[in-house]
Amino acid sequence: MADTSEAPRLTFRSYKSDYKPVWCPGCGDFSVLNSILKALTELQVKPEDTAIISGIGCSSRIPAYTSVYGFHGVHGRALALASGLKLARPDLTVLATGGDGDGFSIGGNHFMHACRRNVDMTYIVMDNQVYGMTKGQASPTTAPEWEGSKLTPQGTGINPFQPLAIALAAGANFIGRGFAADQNGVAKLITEGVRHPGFSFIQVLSPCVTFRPEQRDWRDIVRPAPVEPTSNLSTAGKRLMGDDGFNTGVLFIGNRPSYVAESGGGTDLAEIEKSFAL
Amino acid sequence: MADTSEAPRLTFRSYKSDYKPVWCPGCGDFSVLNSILKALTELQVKPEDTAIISGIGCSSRIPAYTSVYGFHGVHGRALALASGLKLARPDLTVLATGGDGDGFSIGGNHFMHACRRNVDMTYIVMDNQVYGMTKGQASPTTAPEWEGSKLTPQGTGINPFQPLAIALAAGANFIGRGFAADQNGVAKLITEGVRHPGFSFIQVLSPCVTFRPEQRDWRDIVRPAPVEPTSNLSTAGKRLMGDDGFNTGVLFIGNRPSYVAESGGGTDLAEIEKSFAL
Amino acid sequence: MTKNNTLTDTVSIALTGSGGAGVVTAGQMLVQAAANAGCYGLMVRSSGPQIRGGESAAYVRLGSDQVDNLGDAFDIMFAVDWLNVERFIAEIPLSENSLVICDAEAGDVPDVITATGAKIAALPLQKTAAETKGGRPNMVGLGILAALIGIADEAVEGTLEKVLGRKGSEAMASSRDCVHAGRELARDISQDGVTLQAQDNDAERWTITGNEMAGLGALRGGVRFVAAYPITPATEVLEWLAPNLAKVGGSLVQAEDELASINMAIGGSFGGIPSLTATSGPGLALMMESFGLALASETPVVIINVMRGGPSTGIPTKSEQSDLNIAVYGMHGDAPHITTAATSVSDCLFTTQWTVHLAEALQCPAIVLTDQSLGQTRAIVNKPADLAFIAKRETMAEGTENYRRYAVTASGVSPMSIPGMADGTYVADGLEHNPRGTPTSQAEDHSDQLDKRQRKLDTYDFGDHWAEILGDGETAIVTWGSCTGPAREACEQAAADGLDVKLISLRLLAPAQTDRFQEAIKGVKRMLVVEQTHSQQFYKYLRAHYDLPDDVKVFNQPGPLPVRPGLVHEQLKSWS
Amino acid sequence: MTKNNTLTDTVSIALTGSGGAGVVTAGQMLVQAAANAGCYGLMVRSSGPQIRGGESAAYVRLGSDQVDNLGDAFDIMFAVDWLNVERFIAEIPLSENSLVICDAEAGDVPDVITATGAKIAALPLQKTAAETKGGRPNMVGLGILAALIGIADEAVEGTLEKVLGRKGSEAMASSRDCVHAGRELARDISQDGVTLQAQDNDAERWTITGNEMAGLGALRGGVRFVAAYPITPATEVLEWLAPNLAKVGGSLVQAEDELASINMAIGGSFGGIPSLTATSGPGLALMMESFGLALASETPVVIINVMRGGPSTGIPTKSEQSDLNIAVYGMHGDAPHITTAATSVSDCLFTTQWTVHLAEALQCPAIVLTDQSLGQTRAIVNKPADLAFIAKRETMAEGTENYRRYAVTASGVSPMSIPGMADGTYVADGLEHNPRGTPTSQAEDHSDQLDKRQRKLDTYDFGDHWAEILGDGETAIVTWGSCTGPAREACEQAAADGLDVKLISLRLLAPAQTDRFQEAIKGVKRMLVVEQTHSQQFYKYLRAHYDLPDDVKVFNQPGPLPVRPGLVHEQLKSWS
Ligand SMILES: Cc1ncc(C[n+]2csc(CCOP(=O)(O)OP(=O)(O)O)c2C)c(N)n1
Ligand SMILES: Cc1ncc(C[n+]2csc(CCOP(=O)(O)OP(=O)(O)O)c2C)c(N)n1
Ligand code: SF4
Ligand code: SF4
Ligand SMILES: [Mg+2]
Ligand SMILES: [Mg+2]
Repeated sequence: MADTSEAPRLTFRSYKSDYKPVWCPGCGDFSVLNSILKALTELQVKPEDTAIISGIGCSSRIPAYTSVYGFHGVHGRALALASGLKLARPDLTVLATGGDGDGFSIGGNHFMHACRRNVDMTYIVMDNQVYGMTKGQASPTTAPEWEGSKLTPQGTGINPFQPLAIALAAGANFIGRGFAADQNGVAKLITEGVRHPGFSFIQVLSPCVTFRPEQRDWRDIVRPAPVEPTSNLSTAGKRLMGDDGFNTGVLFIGNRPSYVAESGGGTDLAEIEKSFAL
Repeated sequence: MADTSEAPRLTFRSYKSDYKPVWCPGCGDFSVLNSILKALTELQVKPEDTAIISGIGCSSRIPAYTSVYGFHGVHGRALALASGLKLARPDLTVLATGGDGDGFSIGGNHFMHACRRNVDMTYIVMDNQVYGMTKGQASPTTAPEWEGSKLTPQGTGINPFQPLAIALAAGANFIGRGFAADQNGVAKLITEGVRHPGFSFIQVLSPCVTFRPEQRDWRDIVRPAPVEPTSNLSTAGKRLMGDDGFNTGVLFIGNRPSYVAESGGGTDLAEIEKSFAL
Repeated sequence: MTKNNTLTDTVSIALTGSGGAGVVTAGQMLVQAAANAGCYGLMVRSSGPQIRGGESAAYVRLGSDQVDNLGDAFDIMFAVDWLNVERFIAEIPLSENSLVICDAEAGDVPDVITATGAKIAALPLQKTAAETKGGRPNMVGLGILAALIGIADEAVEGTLEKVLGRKGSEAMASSRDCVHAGRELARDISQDGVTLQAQDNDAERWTITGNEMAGLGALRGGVRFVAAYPITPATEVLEWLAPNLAKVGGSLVQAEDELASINMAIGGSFGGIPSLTATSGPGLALMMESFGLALASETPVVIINVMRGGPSTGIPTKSEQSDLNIAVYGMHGDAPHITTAATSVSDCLFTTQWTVHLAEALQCPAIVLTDQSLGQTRAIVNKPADLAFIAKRETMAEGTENYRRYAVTASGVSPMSIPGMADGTYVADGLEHNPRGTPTSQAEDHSDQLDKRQRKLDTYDFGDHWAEILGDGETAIVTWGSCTGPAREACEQAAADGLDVKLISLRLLAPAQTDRFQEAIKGVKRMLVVEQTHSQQFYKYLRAHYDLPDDVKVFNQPGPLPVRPGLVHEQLKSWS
Repeated sequence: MTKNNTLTDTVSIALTGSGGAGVVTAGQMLVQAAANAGCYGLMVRSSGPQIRGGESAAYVRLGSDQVDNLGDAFDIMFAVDWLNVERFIAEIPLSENSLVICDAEAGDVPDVITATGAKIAALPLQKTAAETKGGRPNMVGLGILAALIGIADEAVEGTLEKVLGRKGSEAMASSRDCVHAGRELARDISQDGVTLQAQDNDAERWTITGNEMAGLGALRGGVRFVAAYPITPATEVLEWLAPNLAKVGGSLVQAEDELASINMAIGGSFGGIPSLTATSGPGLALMMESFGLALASETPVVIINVMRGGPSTGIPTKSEQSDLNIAVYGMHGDAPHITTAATSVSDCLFTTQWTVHLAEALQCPAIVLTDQSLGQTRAIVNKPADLAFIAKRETMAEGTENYRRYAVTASGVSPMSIPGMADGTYVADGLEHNPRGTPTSQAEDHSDQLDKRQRKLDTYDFGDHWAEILGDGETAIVTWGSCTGPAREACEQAAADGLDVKLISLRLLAPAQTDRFQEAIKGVKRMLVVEQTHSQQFYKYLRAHYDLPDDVKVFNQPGPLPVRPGLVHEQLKSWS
């Protein structure tokens, strides 16, 4: 993260762009956008030293609504793009954002390997248990009995993906869950995630009011996790394997050092070329 | 699995082909091949009702050394191929096989989703913590300090992938680990895996004597897991998150029903076409 | 392509409005009502960037015979309001011959509209609707439009009943009242040449989209296993297939991504079940590695690729023909395979069914190209005839000894064994292999298998279906896919000028049909190539595989605007 | 391509043997010894299906000037034993002019060998080796071969020291003894026209493979970030780059798959660091979707694609030119981009470096095509000159107001801002966008951006590097990549017959250089197209983009056998 000590204090508006989101009125992603902007304000990173990388989906539209650098990539590849950026430019603050389809279905492999690789960046998934952008198909986190998609008219019949348990098993260094409507809570999670070294993963339950209107009821179900964050893998494993998906807060804090690409420098190319001489 | 009650008893040789493996002398995969053939003999499935599907790698060459149907697919996609086959042809006994690179690196997403989807098939990974076929690069399960690959001359610096913990978090219905040299033990695991409904995952520690000669020492380290198999997710989660990778045996047995594709049948196409009439 | 109708007797109507204004509903009802009156028609929808809501537009074209494409200009534009109308205006060609109907209270008519010189009829739409409880201006519009184009009340009534029947009598009543009020308003305005002739029509007619046609073609062709990942504008193929596959004993699986879906389909096909997936550009790109696996392992599989604007994520909701290159050339290695293209909404059925047949007969993967404009257009068409093309794979004879899966045969096709067949076990392989399927890197094996995979396609008789050929003349249009409709209409326009133009629309893009093509252009002196790409992909494809006459002109236009018949006609006119 | 040497003064030697026989080591030492004697040469290795061990072969060609390719036949074959020699024999053309040296006790000379009519010299190889403690027949062979071709003892000694020095004096001593014993054995045999002239050679010479050349080209061009996934035969590019990137302050990351590696490289490049990945056919196929992202978002990135036999997994260890199609056409949507091809082992450096420069200058993704035969051949070459091509991206001027990342400029290139630059923040997007980068589906924006992306390539001056052009004449060979060497040698053979042949080898495949090509073939009446594919991909590519003379012949041969100069020469001879 770049040093920002001498700069004048940046405000919420410094991080916001003037584009009007394409989202449906009431979409949870509006709140998540606000939380990201609040977190950046709290972090006081310079917009030009910050980048938000996303894939494809309603939620993946977020970069354009901020005033930092952004990359709206292709479906499922946000974490690979973000990893490349952070590895090549370790001085930047890098966030990745996207949806449950983007991150856990087509992007599932990068998710696991990003957790494992532990590059110092923060990944925020707006989980609405549906493919919003393509008009309402089941995602990996969709409950097996949900019959709202024409592709799976009898429900998927498949156990939902457990992002936090996978993140833990894969080696993420910071794992949290928030609820979109709790903008300050989510902002705090993001702030902590960015400050924590290594790969931070934050699942935000973010209702899709159009294809999953029943998700409005989430506000009655979510609760702060009744236990303190742990840094013990076995304890966290036990907890997250039994989790019902509605405990919010920081759920695991690891202490692995961030991965940094090998890069010594200082050698002249001509020196290197000598190895080819007869 | 097809009914085999009236057939004469099939022998080990009934499942073996006459091709000479391309493997290096001493490769653990020879033993795994034997274990698979033993398991098939024990299961008495007809060769023509059985299929082994693999990706690319030394270990993925296995199908050709058996006499059942096989598909040597492309790198990383064995589980998708196998899932399609089993979903379209639920009457067949389907095994998928491959290596740690094939299954956990390029194929990692299908691994997670196959665990989750829980189609009734058995996946055997010959884990040698290296890319054998491409002459010795680090795989996801390679220890971070291994310096044997020119691509990662200082070691990968990355925490190894925990296949069993991931399988559990992703929803596999049967999880076991064996050691190649213990041919009967592995055969038993495979037999049980095939008999257990849903997606069974068996990691076999299978030394690469060429690029990881030190893996010969595994025989001194592996041990039967000191605890009974559990079907409790939280217990298994705690156990597998703390596992050192050398406990063998059945480590988790779930009770989720297998996924079967929706397929009623019986309607005439002409009937369906009526819905288009004005 | 459908019956050769003369398209002078069509009416084109654009309906626009903000989200919730119901212009799409009104448009659909208008088409339905025209169908009830014995006519044909189609509707294309267009919407803004919003996921839900936001402004939208419906483009309707009605006719006394089948309509394959939008026309040159709109006879009538009906605007409930002016919200973001500039987003659509490029899609709505108007002229001084057009009539624009708008709400008298919707504010100033935008400059982009007045600039066209169209007649403006500002009517009290909202006000009239407000007079009925629950009344809505879109239904007033439906009444106005029905009156202007001469659709009788019963035809509209029938539609209201069909669409709103379930919603209860109150909704019915208020809509009916609005429609009648609209008819009254229409008395004060008129528009020339838009009266549709109601017909006695005994033909069984369907209302169906191109995507549904493709799904049905797959089903008719024998596909019983589908694995896919949602993507605009292909999702509706899958949405139609999911429940209907189950009804006929097949199944559809939603995969985790396109890498999985193509491999699942290959797995299903290896199991003997004709299998398919559907996608669009980005998904097709992800499938190409494994398409090669199907090709090398000779496992049939069909990909329906519904093209959208590219490159990259591009313009997901709009049409373009720019996936031609990847569909014909996008594989690594020498990769003879099948690529076909549907020439109209109806032809999505024929082409898909035929392609399933070809893939199975040749044990070869195939790509069917359609596009957003075919796939998402809803049309009134005659019920398509039953076709003889069904999946039929040459399988191993029972009792075969010493079975060789990749035997080098004269036709190039080797009988395939299917799991369950005794004595037929083999390992399908994407590594180069010998006839038994054992991996090899020997030159002889490689060339034997390369030859055989090529020979399958070279020696097969694709018959007349390789292209749609209409008319005759020294001038020819060569085109493909959704440009076929506009090109055909351009030929008719040219015929009216006295110029005979031959139309050749390629349905089979790969393998190239060199002899047939050269035969088809015998006597052709001037050739106009028509395509919807920016980089002239089709023209370059033609150059690569066929000898073209010296005088070739290319009319290429990228998406998102449809290729208009008149623009093609201009090219013909300006030739010399 | 290197200096135009006359290749009559070269010697070709094949060494074969079972695993562990050390023929590859002996071959390498032979090349090294020849280099010590002031000569040039190259070695290609070939091995059986086994991962380790198994039989293998080394093909050596030595000369007094740089050698770019294998020749028509082998002057000498040295066989330690006959294990699976039939696997290699198609790769080892022998004639009655060849000399085959084998072990007198290795059993009957195989029919495939005797059938060639070659002279056989059965010598006591094993026996001689056994006379020395630790002695091995491959070193005896080294001695025989050095003697036959006239390499002095000091040159061989130097090599032994360099290679075996570390292994201690015992290994040195026994090898030296075997070599000397070999020299003694050689007294009894002889072979005409194989004496290499030792040279005083002051040029700084390198021993290097094409893959290392490509890696060095990337480094010289300014690449400082690489993400990749191992794949044969591209891995050595990465293996060379990993430690050396770190030395110059860059880095290499092993990604989880090719989807990740291309995206990581794009991410690095977005961060302002010239970035690259390397792969082969299957991996390239997986990268194509995201290649389109780089293209649409105008983020430079370079893929080195080392071609192998296809389709699908194909023949991973053998060479072919069959990824031409996917490299030029394999993207969905209209996708103007850069594709280049290296024409020789040495040229892997030039072409890679130039391509990095082009990608950065044009903010456009690029594919460099090399192949297994260039990449894995180790050659003695003159040290390549330093080139002016370094990565230089046009970046946003400081203090720019109202920055528009995708501004529509005359050149098509828009200044790029790099994270860290204030006032330059923007969102790179693969959705179609307006100049600011905001997603749009408007026709005007789409065509503006399509035009601009095409214009970058159309207006850029690629200079003379688009092709290697040699000689003149009414007959021309048009070729590319690793066929260049054999084609050049064929021209020389034709020249000896009195036929002047112009050689045109394309280094820039996309964008097509129409004017330059037409200029280059002015006066050419007969054209021979030479390529290593089964489906004439290069010929079809040429047809698509260029006007060819009426008299065109195509010599295409799929892998795995190399294209031999003599076969090309035959084509020239048989013309009329
Ligand atoms: C390769 C590819 N496949 C499919 C798509 C179509 N697609 C776009 S967004 C999306 C799913 C989005 O779901 P999610 O990530 O949950 O985001 P949401 O819209 O729900 O926020 C899909 C399948 C695509 N753009 N690219
Ligand atoms: C798309 C693609 N990328 C890369 C490769 C190259 N490749 C072949 S096998 C392999 C790794 C094999 O490792 P693993 O699965 O562990 O098998 P092992 O050889 O160790 O048994 C790789 C990277 C390929 N064939 N295809
Ligand atoms: S469809 Fe759902 S996720 Fe997408 S913008 Fe609308 S409410 Fe949000
Ligand atoms: S390289 Fe390793 S994994 Fe491959 S065959 Fe040899 S020992 Fe086995
Ligand atoms: Mg979602
Ligand atoms: Mg391995």
